[in-house]
Amino acid sequence: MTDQRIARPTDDRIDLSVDLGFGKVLPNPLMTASGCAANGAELHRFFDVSELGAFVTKSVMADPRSGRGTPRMAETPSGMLNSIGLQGPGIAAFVDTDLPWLASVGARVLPSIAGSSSTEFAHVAATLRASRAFEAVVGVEVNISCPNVANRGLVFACDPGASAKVIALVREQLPRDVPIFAKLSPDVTDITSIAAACVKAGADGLTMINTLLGMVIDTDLMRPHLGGITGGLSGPAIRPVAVRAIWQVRQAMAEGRIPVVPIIGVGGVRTGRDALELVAAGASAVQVGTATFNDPTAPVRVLHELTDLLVEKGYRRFSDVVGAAHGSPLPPRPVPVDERSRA
Amino acid sequence: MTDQRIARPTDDRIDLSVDLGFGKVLPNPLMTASGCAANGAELHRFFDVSELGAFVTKSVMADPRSGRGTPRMAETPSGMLNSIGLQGPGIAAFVDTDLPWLASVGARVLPSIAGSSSTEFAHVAATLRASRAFEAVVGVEVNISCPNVANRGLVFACDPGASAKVIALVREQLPRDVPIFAKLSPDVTDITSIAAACVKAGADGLTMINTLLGMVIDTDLMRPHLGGITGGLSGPAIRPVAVRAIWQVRQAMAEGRIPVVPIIGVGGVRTGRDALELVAAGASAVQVGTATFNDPTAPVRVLHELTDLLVEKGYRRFSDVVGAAHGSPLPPRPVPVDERSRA
Amino acid sequence: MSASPVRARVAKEVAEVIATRRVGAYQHLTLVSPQIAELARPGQFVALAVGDESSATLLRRSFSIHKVSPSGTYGGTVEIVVSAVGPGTRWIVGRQPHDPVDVVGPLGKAFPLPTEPVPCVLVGGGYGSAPLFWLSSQLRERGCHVEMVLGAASEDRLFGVVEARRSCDGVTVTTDDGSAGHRGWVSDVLPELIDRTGAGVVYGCGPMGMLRSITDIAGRHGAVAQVAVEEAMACGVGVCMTCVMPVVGTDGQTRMVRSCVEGPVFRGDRVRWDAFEGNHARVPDDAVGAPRAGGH
Amino acid sequence: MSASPVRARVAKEVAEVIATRRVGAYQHLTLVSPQIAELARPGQFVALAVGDESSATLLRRSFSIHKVSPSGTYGGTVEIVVSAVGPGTRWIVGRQPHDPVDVVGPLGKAFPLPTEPVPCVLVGGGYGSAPLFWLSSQLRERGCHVEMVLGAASEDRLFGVVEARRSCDGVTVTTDDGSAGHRGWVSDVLPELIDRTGAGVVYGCGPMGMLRSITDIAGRHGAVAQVAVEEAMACGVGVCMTCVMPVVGTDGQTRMVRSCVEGPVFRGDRVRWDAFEGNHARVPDDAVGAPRAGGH
Ligand SMILES: Cc1cc2nc3c(=O)[nH]c(=O)nc-3n(C[C@H](O)[C@H](O)[C@H](O)COP(=O)(O)OP(=O)(O)OC[C@H]3O[C@@H](n4cnc5c(N)ncnc54)[C@H](O)[C@@H]3O)c2cc1C
Ligand SMILES: Cc1cc2nc3c(=O)[nH]c(=O)nc-3n(C[C@H](O)[C@H](O)[C@H](O)COP(=O)(O)OP(=O)(O)OC[C@H]3O[C@@H](n4cnc5c(N)ncnc54)[C@H](O)[C@@H]3O)c2cc1C
Ligand SMILES: Cc1cc2nc3c(=O)[nH]c(=O)nc-3n(C[C@H](O)[C@H](O)[C@H](O)COP(=O)(O)O)c2cc1C
Ligand SMILES: Cc1cc2nc3c(=O)[nH]c(=O)nc-3n(C[C@H](O)[C@H](O)[C@H](O)COP(=O)(O)O)c2cc1C
Ligand code: FES
Ligand code: FES
Repeated sequence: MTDQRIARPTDDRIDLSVDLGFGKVLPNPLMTASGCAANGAELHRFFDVSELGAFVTKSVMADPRSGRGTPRMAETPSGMLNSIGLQGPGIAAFVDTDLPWLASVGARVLPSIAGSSSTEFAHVAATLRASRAFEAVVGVEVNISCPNVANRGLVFACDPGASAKVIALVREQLPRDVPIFAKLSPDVTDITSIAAACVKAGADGLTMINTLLGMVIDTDLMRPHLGGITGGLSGPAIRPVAVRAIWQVRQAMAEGRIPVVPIIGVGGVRTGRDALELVAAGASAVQVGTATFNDPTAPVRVLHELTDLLVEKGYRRFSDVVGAAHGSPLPPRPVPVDERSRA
Repeated sequence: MTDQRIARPTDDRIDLSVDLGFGKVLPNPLMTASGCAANGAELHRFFDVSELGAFVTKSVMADPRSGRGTPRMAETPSGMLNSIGLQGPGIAAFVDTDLPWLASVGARVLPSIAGSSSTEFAHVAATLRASRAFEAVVGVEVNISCPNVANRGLVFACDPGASAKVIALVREQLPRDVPIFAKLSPDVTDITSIAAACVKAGADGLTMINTLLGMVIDTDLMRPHLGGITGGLSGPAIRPVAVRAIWQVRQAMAEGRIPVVPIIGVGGVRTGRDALELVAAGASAVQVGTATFNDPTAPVRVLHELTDLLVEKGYRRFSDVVGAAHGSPLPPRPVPVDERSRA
Repeated sequence: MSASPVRARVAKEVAEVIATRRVGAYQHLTLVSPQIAELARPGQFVALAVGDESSATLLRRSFSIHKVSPSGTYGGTVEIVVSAVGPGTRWIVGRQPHDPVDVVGPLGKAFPLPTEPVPCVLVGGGYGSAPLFWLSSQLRERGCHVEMVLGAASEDRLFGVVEARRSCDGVTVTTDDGSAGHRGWVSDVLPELIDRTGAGVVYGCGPMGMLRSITDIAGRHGAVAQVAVEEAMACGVGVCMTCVMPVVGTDGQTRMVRSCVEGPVFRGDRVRWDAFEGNHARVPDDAVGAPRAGGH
Repeated sequence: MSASPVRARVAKEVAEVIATRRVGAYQHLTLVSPQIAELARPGQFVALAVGDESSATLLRRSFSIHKVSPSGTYGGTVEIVVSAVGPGTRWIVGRQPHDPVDVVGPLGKAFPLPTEPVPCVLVGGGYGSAPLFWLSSQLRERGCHVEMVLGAASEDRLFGVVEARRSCDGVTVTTDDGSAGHRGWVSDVLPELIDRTGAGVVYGCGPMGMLRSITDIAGRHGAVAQVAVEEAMACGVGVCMTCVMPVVGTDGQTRMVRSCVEGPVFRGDRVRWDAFEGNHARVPDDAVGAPRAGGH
């Protein structure tokens, strides 16, 4: 199957291509983050969404969902809290309208799917596979950071067993050459154990991190600010947590505790330099979420900033930079020592 | 035993006193955060440390410790990362020099103790108890967010069993009328289970939260920025996580899943309004940490701002505000509705 | 949220502040923003970034477009009227002439204009009047008789009384404290005004409580209400789903719709006012995809 | 970290910028800061807050005090010389006259002055020369013969060549690229200078690599080195333990000491230069409380 959507890298100064596995090669590592870019049409007014390595859609569930009441957001220092509650049109409308539109503009799509039970995840995956625009799909992101109704609402991604079950069921529904990415929550004692469970259950890659559970009190009204009481914390504030999670999982891969699979980094990326932090920690691709609310062109801007930064540093291949902070491969040439550095 | 250090509240517009239990009444709820105020002398140049409800000292271990190599800090959006590695003089020097000095200026002291094994914690507590300035101690904070050498360096606070063991041993070493506070880490899947284990093992209160595990990559050198690779994330960036943790534990207390004990809130407090968020979520006292680096007068400034805010809102007793966002007790009078609020 | 490929054009530009002046309790800013000035229609809004790259304030702030001049000496300008209520608006009112401000717009749907020259009443609460003068001119160009009601807590919080007299056929002022015009609320004077003018449409912009009562009164007096709402917005461009409100669609079904792209102007009688309480809005039980008992 | 109740006085004040001007690659700012101006001595530093309350940049930035004028027309002033290298310093160099800046100081220990009138050599690398002119005046008041060496990568990164000629008995300039003075490093000219002047003390301020070589050379040529170091600081006031360096105490033991309160000036031969590598410093194995194998 030759897929028109698998474009070749275009920057001739550096090879930015990213291999997601199974022949799915993206022209560059930049993506939108699920839930921070809707399903494409809105941002397409600001830039051509097919310029991105891939477009990640808002997590979609089986049925239409209204989401939570309002207020659904609160601004926090260098970040924000949201409690959308996975509002969406349901998978039928998604494959009918959103996916074909993304295909029509030439985007490579990484649909994000969600469920309140493992069978709901499987149903959503099966419907997706059966869709007429499925050829635009370069992989599927499985958002396991949502509440498991069968287990007192405990988030799937907080439990290795529940995570593995979802991943295994989704894996069964999708063609072997479509990689699936388990999207992990940072709100766990040991993220490497969840990562290991997902990979062992069939995840071809990992997306890290989803939001941190947080809360804001409205001190005028003296009650929780959000309609949903707690919400997800995102934005630059959480970047150090994302870098750490990526680093830990990549380290566990290096030590053989987790099979080696690509990591998609997400969390607090606002600039090319921020993206490079996640890449150097081990991410093969980078998503831009909350920063898009500050700057609707952020995903492409970050792509251009990252490209320029890597070219300036003398890299010729993006893949050489992935995980570079672990010591291998080493940066290609020494960094100029300025007045501030010692010795 | 009548203790000169247990001062009476001084603001006549509002009763700010806080009861830590066992007759230990603090004149107000503001404290320094461990490791963010050294042991008093440095900040005493900026304000009288006895003005605070209590002074929390840098976590002290059995022996002198050099801490980690440098760099030990990185600035992050609205926060910072640190990897000090519990540098300190050891408990003998602490009881010899630091504690007597704090006693001499009239401070009420909440020493923070740490250990790499539960027996080290017990030894530190025993040495503290035997000290000549022990009367200045209004309680002891047990920093269980440090690595347990016996358990592959896993942080005590990540494991209910290890946490309970430390607390039980420390509790045995200290007089019954000296409350002990377990300081919890937010880096766990379920903070209420750790809180429950600590209280059941004898903790008279809880301090929440310690730093989040994070990391920064130096993109000039393409390696981890900190000498210690990972570090603790603190500052306003993490406030929503602190508010959420306090809320969850307080809620578990309301539901009878954890015995009711006072909570000391810490995490990202920079202003009186920030402090009020933690209090409304359930904190009976508030510590100011990283904000002190921005403003060395921050702990007293926050006290004054909080006081003014509460007076303005019409409160007469600080204790009425604790946990108010849970719906009970209700704010004493309706808040003026301004143009922005919706009918 | 299903994708509709055809959407109004929108621009992101770094605008220069060329004038800023105090007007009562508000600050009136003029920004050189030629692309936005070119595209905008009354009822649309702009979203301004706050601070520089090292600002802790990530989210944009939204402001109704008060006026545009598509070609001035400096290039097209966009004017806004800002009430300083928090850190973001305080930063914005602190901008000086020549300072740059990052602006996205025009956003949202404009006020729909009647196809026939029907009489209209325009009601503005506080700075909510900002977009109405421009609307009034366009309505009068179409031959509509336009009367305006301006209401606020006190005189300093009224905006544009002089401009109203210039751009409308009649002006009524109300203040809660009686410091200007009638003492009371806009809802006290509105019924009589609709009846007297025979208004077919009542346009409103202001606090939610006011919009609700405008809707009620218009309905009872045979007019259609078109109201511009103000819901907390994280992105302003339709991608975050934070700004939703329960609104009844043409199929009679209630959905949580994005007020930034499907609003901010809604037909008043489509808004599920029953779901609002203080600054919270519930999801009505009969809304599409509403949580079911035992479900999500 | 044991508490020593007697400490130098320190102030926190909101200073007004009264002058700011470009000097080569640097910005020279004059701040009205009477309390700090009153208390400061050469070698001490000030810590400036960056941005307003909604700034994402929480930590203060440290700068050597270039000069103080305890009583000027505006009240006492403090001068600093800033190299814009990142967001914090960029914000500071962007301040305009009359802007307020929040300053804490004076911080740290000053350069110790000799009790006898011995010849001294002062070595400044880049903006590291900033505190040396003031030091020079005080040394000459005590009858010391003072010579200065200014070194930088290029001419625009030299600071104070003219001022040096005024305040010292001799001045030598070096640049890496030869754009001014001798082509080369300060370490190329220092040995001859110490020998010629018979210097008893070499004072240094600049990059760590330079301070290390000053220390080596001073030691080999019979002089004591007093160096002002620059270590990343979160608080500047002694409470956070981020700014530590391995330094040998009077008891011969190495400890990780806080450069903000026990420095920034250290006797060069007390600093454990062997522990530094790039911008990292290890804890030497023989340091007090160093991690043991199998321990922490
Ligand atoms: C479509 C629209 C048009 C508007 N037009 C105007 C106008 O013409 N003039 C004017 O002064 N104000 C207008 N507002 C309100 C203005 O956007 C808010 O007052 C402003 O965002 C508050 O920011 P702050 O940082 O000062 O306050 P804070 O309360 O600190 O803001 C915190 C967060 O809440 C959001 N927020 C708070 N209040 C509001 C609100 N009322 N509406 C939306 N978001 C809010 C902010 O965007 C921010 O993300 C409009 C809002 C919308 C949605
Ligand atoms: C005692 C002392 C005296 C100093 N005197 C001067 C002076 O006179 N003129 C001058 O231009 N600079 C001086 N510096 C260096 C100056 O403090 C840094 O260049 C500045 O903090 C960098 O901030 P930034 O936001 O621009 O850069 P960034 O690199 O973005 O800063 C990020 C973080 O690292 C810290 N940091 C980065 N570089 C340094 C450094 N070299 N030293 C200390 N902290 C650093 C910052 O404080 C901040 O917390 C001095 C530093 C110290 C410790
Ligand atoms: C408003 C909002 C909605 C989100 N919705 C989803 C979602 O539907 N599915 C998902 O996997 N993650 C969702 N996320 C999480 C983001 O995809 C991302 O993992 C997180 O925000 C961290 O990245 P950031 O800091 O760049 O935003 C959402 C985040 C925000 C802010
Ligand atoms: C530099 C630094 C050192 C710290 N050292 C300790 C410590 O020794 N013991 C401890 O319990 N917490 C320590 N903490 C954590 C703080 O006490 C506090 O829990 C955390 O920083 C969150 O609060 P904040 O956001 O107000 O700083 C340290 C924090 C910082 C920033
Ligand atoms: S504000 Fe983001 S969708 Fe409306
Ligand atoms: S900078 Fe905080 S102790 Fe030195």
